[in-house]
Amino acid sequence: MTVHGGVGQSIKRKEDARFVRGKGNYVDDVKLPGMLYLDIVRSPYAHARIRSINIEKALKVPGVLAVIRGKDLEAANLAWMPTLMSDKQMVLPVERVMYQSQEVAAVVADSRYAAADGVVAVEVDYEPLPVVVDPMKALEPGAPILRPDRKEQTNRIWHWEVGDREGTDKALKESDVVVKENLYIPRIHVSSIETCGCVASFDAMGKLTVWMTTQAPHAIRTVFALVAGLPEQKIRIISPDIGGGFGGKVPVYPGYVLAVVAALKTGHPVKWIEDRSENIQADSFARDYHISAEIGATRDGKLTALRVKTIADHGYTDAAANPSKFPAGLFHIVTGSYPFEKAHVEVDGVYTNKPPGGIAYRCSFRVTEAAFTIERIVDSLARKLGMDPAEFRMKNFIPPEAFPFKSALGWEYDSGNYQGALRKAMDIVDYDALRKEQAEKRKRGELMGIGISSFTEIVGAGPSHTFDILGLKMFDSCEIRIHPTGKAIARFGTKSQGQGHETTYAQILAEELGISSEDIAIEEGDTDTAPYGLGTYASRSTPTAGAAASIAARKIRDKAQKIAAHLLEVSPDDLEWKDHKFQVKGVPDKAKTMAEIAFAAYTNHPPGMEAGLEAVDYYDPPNLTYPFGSYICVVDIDKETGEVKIRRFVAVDDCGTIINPMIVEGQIHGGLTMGLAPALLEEIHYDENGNMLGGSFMDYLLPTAVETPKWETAKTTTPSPHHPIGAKGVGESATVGAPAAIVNAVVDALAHLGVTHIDIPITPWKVWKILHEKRAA
Amino acid sequence: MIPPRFEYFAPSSIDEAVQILDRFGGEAKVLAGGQSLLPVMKLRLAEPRALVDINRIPDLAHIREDAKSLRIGATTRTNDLNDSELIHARYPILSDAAYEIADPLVRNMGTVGGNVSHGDPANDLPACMLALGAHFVVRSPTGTRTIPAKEFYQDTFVTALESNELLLEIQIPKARPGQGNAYVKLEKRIGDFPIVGVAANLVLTTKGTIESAGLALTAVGPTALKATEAERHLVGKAPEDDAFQRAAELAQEITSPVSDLRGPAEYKRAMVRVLALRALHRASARAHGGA
Amino acid sequence: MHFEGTFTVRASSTRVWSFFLSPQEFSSAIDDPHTIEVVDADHFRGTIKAGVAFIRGTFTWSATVKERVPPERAQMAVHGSGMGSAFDIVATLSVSESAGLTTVKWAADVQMSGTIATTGARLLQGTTEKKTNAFFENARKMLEVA
Amino acid sequence: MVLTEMTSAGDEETGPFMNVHVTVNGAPRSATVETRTLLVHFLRENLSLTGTHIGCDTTNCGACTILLDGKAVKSCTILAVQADGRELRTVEGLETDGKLHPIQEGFIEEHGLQCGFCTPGMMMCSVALLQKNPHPTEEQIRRAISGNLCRCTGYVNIVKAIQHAANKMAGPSGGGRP
Repeated sequence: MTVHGGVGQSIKRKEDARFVRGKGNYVDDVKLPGMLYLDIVRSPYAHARIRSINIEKALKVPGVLAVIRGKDLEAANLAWMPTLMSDKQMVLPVERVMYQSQEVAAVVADSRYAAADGVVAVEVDYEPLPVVVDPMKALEPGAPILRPDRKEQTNRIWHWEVGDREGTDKALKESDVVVKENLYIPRIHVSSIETCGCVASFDAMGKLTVWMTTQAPHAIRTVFALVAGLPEQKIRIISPDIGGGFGGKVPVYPGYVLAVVAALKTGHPVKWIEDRSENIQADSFARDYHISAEIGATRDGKLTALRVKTIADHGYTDAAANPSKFPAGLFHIVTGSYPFEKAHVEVDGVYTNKPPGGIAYRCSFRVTEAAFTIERIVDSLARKLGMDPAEFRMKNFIPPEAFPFKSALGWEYDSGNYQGALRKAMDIVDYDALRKEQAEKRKRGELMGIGISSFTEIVGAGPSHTFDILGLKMFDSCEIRIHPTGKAIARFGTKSQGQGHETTYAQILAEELGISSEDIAIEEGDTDTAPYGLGTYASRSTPTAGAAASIAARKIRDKAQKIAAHLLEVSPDDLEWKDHKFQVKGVPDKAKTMAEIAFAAYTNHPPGMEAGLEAVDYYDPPNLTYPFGSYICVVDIDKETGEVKIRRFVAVDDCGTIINPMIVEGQIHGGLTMGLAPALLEEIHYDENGNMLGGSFMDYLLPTAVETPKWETAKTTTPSPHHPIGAKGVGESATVGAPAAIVNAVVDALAHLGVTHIDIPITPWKVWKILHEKRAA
Repeated sequence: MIPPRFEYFAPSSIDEAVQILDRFGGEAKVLAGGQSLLPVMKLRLAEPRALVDINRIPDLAHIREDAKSLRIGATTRTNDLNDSELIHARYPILSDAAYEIADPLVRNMGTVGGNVSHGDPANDLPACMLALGAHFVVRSPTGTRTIPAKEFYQDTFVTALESNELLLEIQIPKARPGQGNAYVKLEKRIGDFPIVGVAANLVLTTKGTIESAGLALTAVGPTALKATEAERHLVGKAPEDDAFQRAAELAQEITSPVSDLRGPAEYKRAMVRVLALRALHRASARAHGGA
Repeated sequence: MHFEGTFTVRASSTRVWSFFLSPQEFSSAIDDPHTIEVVDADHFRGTIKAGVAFIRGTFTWSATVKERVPPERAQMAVHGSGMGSAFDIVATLSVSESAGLTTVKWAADVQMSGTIATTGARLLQGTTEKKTNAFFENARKMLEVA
Repeated sequence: MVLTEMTSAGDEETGPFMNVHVTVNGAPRSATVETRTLLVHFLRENLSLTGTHIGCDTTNCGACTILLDGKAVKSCTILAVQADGRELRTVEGLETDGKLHPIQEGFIEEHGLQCGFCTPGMMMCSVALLQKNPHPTEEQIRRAISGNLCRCTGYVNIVKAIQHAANKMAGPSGGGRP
């Protein structure tokens, strides 16, 4: 017997009822009596000394009530705030601006319009300073030191390495074949369609409530308490409906802090909503990794060793959102789906005059950078060996029987069947027929390419022995209350930004508790009511909070079993949980449903037992989870214009046990599109003066329905052995896996011309230039 | 992003509109579709003292053909070109262009007059107008005059339109038998500003040679460019690849593209040739009765 | 952005040199509506309504004479801000006279920052170049007439 | 904390203002606003219709899409005064008498939304499409929504949602024309 809305069912989403009616409640929809608006003056310079800020004219603008400057904050020790990586970031500058569009002052007014007028009227006198745009130049001797406040007088923020350096060097030296590629993964921006913002309000008792676009409300509360010195019980963070996050709503931006300061200063609620230009130009970026990778193999095509060196451009401060112990995130998953004997990775973080960041872009802490690197260079190696890229992967994959598998860089992969996923993708796309077609087309001078990416992800951070953010361990939580009538409410430490938690968490609970998912309300995002958790990013909700849901439900079942035994007048040991109810072993019609048990918990609970039916679990995962997949992309190239068209894209994903197939497929569609975006379209450019070029949707081009192909999806299922229901997480897999498949396809189309790599985004003119030069040659 | 303050006028007649424009002496801006103007104002890169909304003036939105011309009213929405059977059947160059201007929602507001007179070298319709030999009928407080498209585009955002003049109508020579035309453009992504666009218009004699030719280019100079030498080369030739190749080369020669987020200059120049060939071949096919 | 040019006028080098160092004179070669105020011999400031067609805004500007070697060389730095943007220009002048004709070699390094550079990159280079050229062409004509 | 002094009220003129009368979702509404007020702010702030969203400010994303006299337009790039005397339809007007519009059903049934932020604009654009073209091909649908950006769904299910609505609106006999 199945329970309605249990695990594995494609039930429709609960949250849709309000969204399709336009009744979602996003931050900008919050309207409080007497609310004021805050708008921000931003620097035109990427690096400059502030000589003066004149606010006289701004204060005369009708409706403007106050202007906040760095020196005003300095007096309250709020001019700087710590970043999640224990660096420091300006809320407002006192002395220097460090990137174009940095916050310089904040204007508070009685309307959005007046605040914008006030911003224009603030006069700032700057003295331009030398700008450092290129991270390589930042490391050269004599480069201006961007952060003289640090003890180390260098633009190198940190150096981090892992693996066996000498062993790797030796193994590469001894390899029959070694391939090296320099891969630049450019700076991009998550650009959720809702920008960031907040409404900050103090009540008469001095309690601060902030409605905020945040993926991690609890952590934000603690950060606010530590930074502003407010007592934590007097801070309430509410993350209402969030219009997409993708990592961009993890950090604390200066605007949030300014709104709180302004609310304190004026005694009114204050709303700050950034516009799209501010969002792209000032909020955290993703990627910006300059990677050099070398890979070795024996002559017969067996992988030997991998060496990766990377320069990471972090802007003027390290405001990445990574677990504390990992300044380069989980980049050392870079050995991917292959059993290297030896590997070594080193990363140098560098300061430049650019906005800070280093957040994910729908991925788990630099996993995309890693998957792209390995899947790109494996392709190059296969080509050098004269082997088909599919055959080469099949030959080298970690075999299914090797799991749990310890990688050369120290991770323990939980489960996998890489051959199975690739085989399935090849069958769906009819790989052999495509290769035949390609050979024929090549004879006719037509360009088509087939690209494979067989990625392994690492998500669900993470086990407390290794994972924390600012010391906060990366557990997550679920609290369940079963009401007397057998309905339930459950609250979580995570926060959905579109992933459908209200539906999928209810499905886990329905399965565990035998209550229809329709009868289970799910709440997240209010720190006054939800249990503490680290939030939703890095595909961690299902592996952590989803697991907490199972464990908390099982705690409830333990108590329910005793109540059922009491009601049935048997020993608890005589009962079994079967068909979503407790029944006397071997006597199916002697049973109690959860509804009956819940009623008894409040009306007829056993003597000596506490009344009620509630449980909470803070789940500390024993390991991370390792979703994987194999993608095959087919492209056609216009020889004259260099335009790349994706003809087909087949994605076979394995995320372990699937809670809601419909939602999983939706997540993969979205993830694939955010994989296509950086592969073909998105890139943030700077000119030599540090101006971000094209900092709006006029120039920063997100894929539309026209460029996006009709994704073809399929699955294999290899449950995680350590997750209570075997689920692994899926929100980001496709973003991680897709870029390499697309680039591999384009390179494959041009390989006969000697092309081994093209940096993303692959624009028509990059392809044209290659074709043009080859034709000319 | 919030626009600055301005006075707003919604005149109900052409005369009233041009009087207001005249009164503000260059400090007023005509608001037609607003799809280019309002974003610039929201960025506070333009701060006109007054906006003159011409959408309430009757009969400025029309598409009709008379004995001599196709006449398109200034506030005709770009999408109306798409929806017009007349345009599809007889002036496909305009539906080619209109189909890919910005996006369908912008095209519901954006006007043909605005696209034509904004003076942005990346707008698509100016090249079409140059290729078709259009004339623009404009009104000022002192009267009406007609400006040929080839004299209209002076520099980036600078046109022959005086600050007290209002564009009323675009007049395009009536389509003739043996005429075919096409607009071809290359974009980084749909809805983006073009990398390059090429408009081609051919009229063939009954013997099948080219009687007259129009060829014009988008986004490769300070304004849309009329490729006069290329046009001249085509006249009298057979509408075939040889002639088109040379015309495409001649078109390349008049360009001065800049390197930007939409590609390096050398790419744009190369694409002028590729697109010119495609546009000419398509125009020729249409002149021969093809689609 | 770097622009440079050379022109020759029928005027003495002293005349030419002093034209470019005189705020009243050089400012008359600026097409866009502007004001100018002399702070001292080496410092001027004012406002300018600059732009192209309707894309136009008011900038406050200040100029500093960095080098004056009459009647041969001069260098001036101009800084302006407005429209969410800033501009910084370093203009260098080199003047030489021969047989009643004066040759002027000029160079201007122009740096745009902020909104205009960010959103207007598509049109910036051409416009700036035209304005710079127009200024020196106006100056040439004025010197020629004078 | 010492912050800069607050001013009480500005001494300069504001405005100019205009009274704007519109019909929204069948009901007459009016408000006096500055002439520069954007239609999207008029809807969200003066009329409290917050289902219409703001995503980009530059007429690119379509989160602010509404129907103006039946045509889908981007309300962030239209002045409220331009809408004076005209008819507007927003996401709040799709449901009638407690019954969801087929497009709303389509988005639920086909999982055409995730975060929901682009959804109202996407649906309004779709409604206009289906009014004009009751049986769009997939290519026509993709073209029609090319001015509406979605960051979550990858569009595949949005296309299906629109097809779902098209079939439903065509009725039992007319649905599914190729």
